[in-house]
Amino acid sequence: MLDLDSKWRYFSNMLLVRRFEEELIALYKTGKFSGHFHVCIGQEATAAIAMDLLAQRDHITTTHRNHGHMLARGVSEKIALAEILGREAGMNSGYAGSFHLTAPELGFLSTSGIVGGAISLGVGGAYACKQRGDQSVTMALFGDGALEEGVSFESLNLASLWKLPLVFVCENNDATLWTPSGTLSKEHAVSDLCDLPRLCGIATKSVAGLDLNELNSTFTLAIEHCRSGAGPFFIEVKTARWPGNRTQWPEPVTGRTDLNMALGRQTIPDEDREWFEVNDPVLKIARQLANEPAGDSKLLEIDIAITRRMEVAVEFALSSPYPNARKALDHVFA
Amino acid sequence: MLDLDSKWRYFSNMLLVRRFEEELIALYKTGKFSGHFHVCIGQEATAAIAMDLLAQRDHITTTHRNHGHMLARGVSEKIALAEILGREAGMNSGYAGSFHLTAPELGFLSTSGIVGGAISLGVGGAYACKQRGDQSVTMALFGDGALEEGVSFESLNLASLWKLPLVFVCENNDATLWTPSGTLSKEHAVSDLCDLPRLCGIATKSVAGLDLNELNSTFTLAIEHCRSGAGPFFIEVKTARWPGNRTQWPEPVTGRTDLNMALGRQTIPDEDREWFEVNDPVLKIARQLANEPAGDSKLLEIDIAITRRMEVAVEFALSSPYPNARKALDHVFA
Amino acid sequence: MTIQKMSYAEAVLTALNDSMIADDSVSLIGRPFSLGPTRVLAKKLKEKFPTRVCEPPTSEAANAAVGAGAAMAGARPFVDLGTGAFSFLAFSQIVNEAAVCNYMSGGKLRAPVVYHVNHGVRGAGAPQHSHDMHAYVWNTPGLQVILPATPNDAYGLVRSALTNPNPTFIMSHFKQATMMGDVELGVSIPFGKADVKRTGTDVTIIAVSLMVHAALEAAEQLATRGISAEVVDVRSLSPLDEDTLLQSIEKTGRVIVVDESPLHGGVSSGIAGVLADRGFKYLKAPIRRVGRPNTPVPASGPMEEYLVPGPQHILEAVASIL
Amino acid sequence: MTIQKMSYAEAVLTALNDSMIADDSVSLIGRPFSLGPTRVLAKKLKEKFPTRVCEPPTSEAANAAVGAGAAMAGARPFVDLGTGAFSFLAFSQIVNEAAVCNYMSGGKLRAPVVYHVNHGVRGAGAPQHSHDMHAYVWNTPGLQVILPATPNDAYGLVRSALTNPNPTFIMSHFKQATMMGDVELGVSIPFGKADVKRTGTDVTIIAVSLMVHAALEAAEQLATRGISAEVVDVRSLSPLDEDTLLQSIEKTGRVIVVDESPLHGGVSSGIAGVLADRGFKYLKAPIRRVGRPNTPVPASGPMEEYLVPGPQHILEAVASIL
Ligand SMILES: Cc1ncc(C[n+]2csc(CCOP(=O)(O)OP(=O)(O)O)c2C)c(N)n1
Ligand SMILES: Cc1ncc(C[n+]2csc(CCOP(=O)(O)OP(=O)(O)O)c2C)c(N)n1
Ligand SMILES: [Mg+2]
Ligand SMILES: [Mg+2]
Repeated sequence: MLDLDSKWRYFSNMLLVRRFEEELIALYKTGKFSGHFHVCIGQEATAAIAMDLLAQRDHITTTHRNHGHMLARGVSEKIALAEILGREAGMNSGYAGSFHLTAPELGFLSTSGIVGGAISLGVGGAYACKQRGDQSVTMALFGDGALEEGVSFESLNLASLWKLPLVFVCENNDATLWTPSGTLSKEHAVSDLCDLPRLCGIATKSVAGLDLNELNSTFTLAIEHCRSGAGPFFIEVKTARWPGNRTQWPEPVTGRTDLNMALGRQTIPDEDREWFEVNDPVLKIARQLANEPAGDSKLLEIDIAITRRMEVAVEFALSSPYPNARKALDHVFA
Repeated sequence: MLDLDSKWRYFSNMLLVRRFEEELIALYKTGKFSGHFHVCIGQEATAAIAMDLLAQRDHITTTHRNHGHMLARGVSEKIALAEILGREAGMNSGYAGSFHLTAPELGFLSTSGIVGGAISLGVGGAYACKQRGDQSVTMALFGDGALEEGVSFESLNLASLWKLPLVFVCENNDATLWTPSGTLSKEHAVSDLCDLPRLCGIATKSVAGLDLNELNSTFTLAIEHCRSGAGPFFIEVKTARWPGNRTQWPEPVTGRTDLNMALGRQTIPDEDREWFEVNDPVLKIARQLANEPAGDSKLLEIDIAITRRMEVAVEFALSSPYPNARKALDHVFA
Repeated sequence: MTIQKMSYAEAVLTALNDSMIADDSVSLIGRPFSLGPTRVLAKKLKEKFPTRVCEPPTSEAANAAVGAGAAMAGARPFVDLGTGAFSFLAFSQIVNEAAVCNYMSGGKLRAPVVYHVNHGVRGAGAPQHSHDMHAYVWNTPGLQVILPATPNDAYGLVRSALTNPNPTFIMSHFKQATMMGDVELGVSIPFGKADVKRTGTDVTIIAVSLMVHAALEAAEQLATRGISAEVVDVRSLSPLDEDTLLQSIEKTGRVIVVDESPLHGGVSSGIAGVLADRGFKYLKAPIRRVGRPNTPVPASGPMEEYLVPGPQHILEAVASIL
Repeated sequence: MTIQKMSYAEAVLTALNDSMIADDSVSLIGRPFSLGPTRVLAKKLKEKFPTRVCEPPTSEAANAAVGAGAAMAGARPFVDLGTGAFSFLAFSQIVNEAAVCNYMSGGKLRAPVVYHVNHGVRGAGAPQHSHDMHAYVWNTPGLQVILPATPNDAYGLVRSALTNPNPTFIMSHFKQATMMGDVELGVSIPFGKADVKRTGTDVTIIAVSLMVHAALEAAEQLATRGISAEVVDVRSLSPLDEDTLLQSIEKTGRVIVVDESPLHGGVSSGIAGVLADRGFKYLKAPIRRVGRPNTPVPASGPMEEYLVPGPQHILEAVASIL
């Protein structure tokens, strides 16, 4: 069970991610950047736990839906935001954009927007860990849609055959991008996503993405399993689809998350009742913490501090210049 | 249960395939053609049954190990051999060679030497069948190694989701080409090859490639299943590895199959005992037929006739000219 | 002949619609295109032909194989593979299978499948969603490689692809999706014909896909300076209409080749190579290639824009050889 | 300096062996090469480094991804993908992932993976086992594209690949496997340097991979007729050593580009395009491209041979411009 300090820490992390993503949508709506992007609203608990439990020397691969992973791992919101806005001060100097944020100094390998990219590159990370023999592990985070790609099957097969220290994390958010005409389609003939890795002889566990305790114990178990040399581990994290995650671009349908809804000081709009009452991991942990002594005021204080941090980040990003255009010629080769 | 006439017919087919492959190895050893090739010794029963049970309008895709399928479907041994020898009179005018024999007039689509090619192209054939709505089916024949390729998983998924009339036939010959240093390696984390299709919701059946009756009932069932619109069916045909199928090129280690071994008139060499006594489908059916009235003399007569046919075929192929070199410029576009 | 004004993306879907009406064996394997105005049209197509618009999983290799195999079995699938870079996952099916099956069978088997992607530098596509695909597929004999630049060409070339007996890889540049133009409905445009989009006498500008528009703009500006530029739209890289290109340089003696793919191994170099061999006798000056520098495409706007060839680069190139 | 005579295939494996000794992070992901003399060597390598020679399943995409991902994580994998055409199954991992990760990360992340294939028209390879791969990968900024033509180049370039910070795609022509030559052990050859394999003054023959040998043979014959041909081996398509190529044609004024890939979209056209732009001022005659006609490769011997460029084609091309 998580102690109270950890819970507060995770809550802060999760709220930072939430505020970051909300801010991003607002910036997009006002034309502050262009192009495709994806937000991880609803998936913050996974990011908070997963990124915290890995050691410094471990490796991570992730996807187009990477912002939460970056922030939870400790990337500053200022340089993450600047990157997404294509600025010079961005964490990848403007080359990456939203899809490809990466921080090798924190263990991240390449962040791939190609479905099936992160899972298969992760096998490579784990191969390197095993070759080094230093008990390090790699974690590959990817969406449920990735399991439609053949390379993902190949990755499971290979990781199993070679007993690689790889934590597969399938963030099943019940959403693949190209849902036809806005409705969800069934793209897996396999109904339980753990069945495929299980068939390949991989240890698996399915866990709700809402519950910090369960996430904590599952990720701890999986990482230990891999570190001990017992081969890969596959975690399916089930989260409900955030209603704004509806088409190619996210829509701010649920508005800015008001923590007062968790404190009973603000009524929840009918149309978003299920989301805020049942599915939102941020409000869920907020409700728990509100029951602690002085919990509600502390929650709001943290929100104020984070909101302020985000204001600073927005200012930082917007005031950072764009890269000199000629820099496009750099970094083709190391 | 197969009637006696059918058994004789299948035996003839199987023996033709066996004599063809044996002749081919001999021709290769004497330098009559060059390049890679694969023979289907030990897998003749599958070819005989599968190719016979399909209707004229059905489609077939196959692999580098296609000779048996072609002959059993009715391709003349003369033009098949001429093709493998690169001659103008070859069934594909010398463009295809051993790997790519195809006879569209008999329902064959492209024959792919790319592992994972036949299985995935087969899904396309079945898609066309379903679009036409004429109750035709497609049969994709491929090796156990094909299930290492991701596209094969994708093919199972797609055929299942779209309920395509596709008979998947996995010829598990216990051999993948690149066995390291001649030993067999384990390349599937999945131990039962039917598990993967089963997981995708596909009807499956595993059958021994030795037993004509079992093959007949299994293939009949599978084809009917697909014709009825019930979706795809996956058959695993298990055959033992023919000892000559050891590296990249087949080796004539077991010599020319002497039917007298089935008739008890010829002792079986010790080193090949398991192969000829237990695993060889040609000798197995020969033994059954030898018990029929005048069976043994009929067997030998058939052998003489087929041997004669093969002599004619060899003469035909060797005396056919090579294509005019400039024909290399033809057929790039239809 | 009916002429209708529509966007490029609408023209592609209209061609598909008209081909589906004309031929029962035509079907779409793909998601509704993500090109603004066509979402509605794609939905209509699905409503009109519910069993002939098939939305596959995210498994490009199998999806492309389904197209190839179905075409071999007599169907005429139009397979939309989405963003260009996703087709790399299907390269074996396209290059190893569809492209060679007619040849490999000695002319017995056809695979008239149509593959379509949206490609090119699109604005914030970053390195993985900005690939120009045409240099990657061009070296594939047996595959028809088509790049329409206008709504009318898109319509006419898609109609051709769906009656032509060979496999085709069609690329639509992202930035063309919303471009408007008149379309001659019902009219196919044969493959293997370059199109002289503007006639001129002083210099030839050979261009591909989106770069045709940059070339036309440059030609317009050159005209104001008294320079008469001919703009030739390649349209079909395979088959390649070498004759039309050569005729133009025979007339002008000077040529610029403009293409968005990176210079090394790119299409501007490849076409220049053909001309330097077969058309050398006509040349009065170097063949200038206007292409992208040899870099991936960065996410940030100003860096991205810096890389993309435009009218200014063409004008500079022309100035250097006149 | 130790010099040892060995086959091309042995040189590749010897380089791998020496790199594995020199650097613990080097490993082989692949099957023992199917090149005659090296089967034994490959087995020895496996015995010597049992945990660093890893034989993967037939899953090229994942195998290539493992190489890329491991390289990003600090390892130095040499991934053998077998026959060239099999690498099409791994194109997304090579082009979308390995090639761009340094750029995409703003220079923060390296992926020094080495991919190796045996490619080219090999004798009865038929359409699916005869692909020349270099035109397919060349248009990929960020990827080093290397084609050694001799045992010594193979050794030295593989050694470089395994210390160089960038991803590399190395192609060995099937027909070179058994060619013998002296190898300078322990000596790396830097990328991006073309190699003048024979000096001459009348005509430049630029050649790639196996075609270097055809060019040298042609040069020999030309010499007997009093024509002095310079043979330049490109070796590294990316980075491309444009300067060395240009210097040679500045001297000779005449150039033939010889390459086995089909002419349209092929490497002979691509290099000719570079020269027609940057080297036009030196040219006294058309740039002749000697390449494969635009067809797949048939199985039958005489048809296959008809397509492959050889010394005779080079001589004819030279005759046409002298
Ligand atoms: C190879 C490839 N095919 C298609 C796409 C287009 N695409 C982008 S996101 C996406 C859906 C991914 O779904 P999932 O893996 O569940 O991730 P999520 O977005 O739900 O987090 C698709 C199909 C792609 N990026 N890469
Ligand atoms: C994509 C691809 N990778 C590798 C190969 C090399 N190869 C040729 S046959 C073969 C083994 C195939 O095994 P299986 O599918 O079981 O067929 P079998 O030969 O046993 O009938 C391999 C790996 C290939 N042809 N295609
Ligand atoms: Mg999802
Ligand atoms: Mg097998």
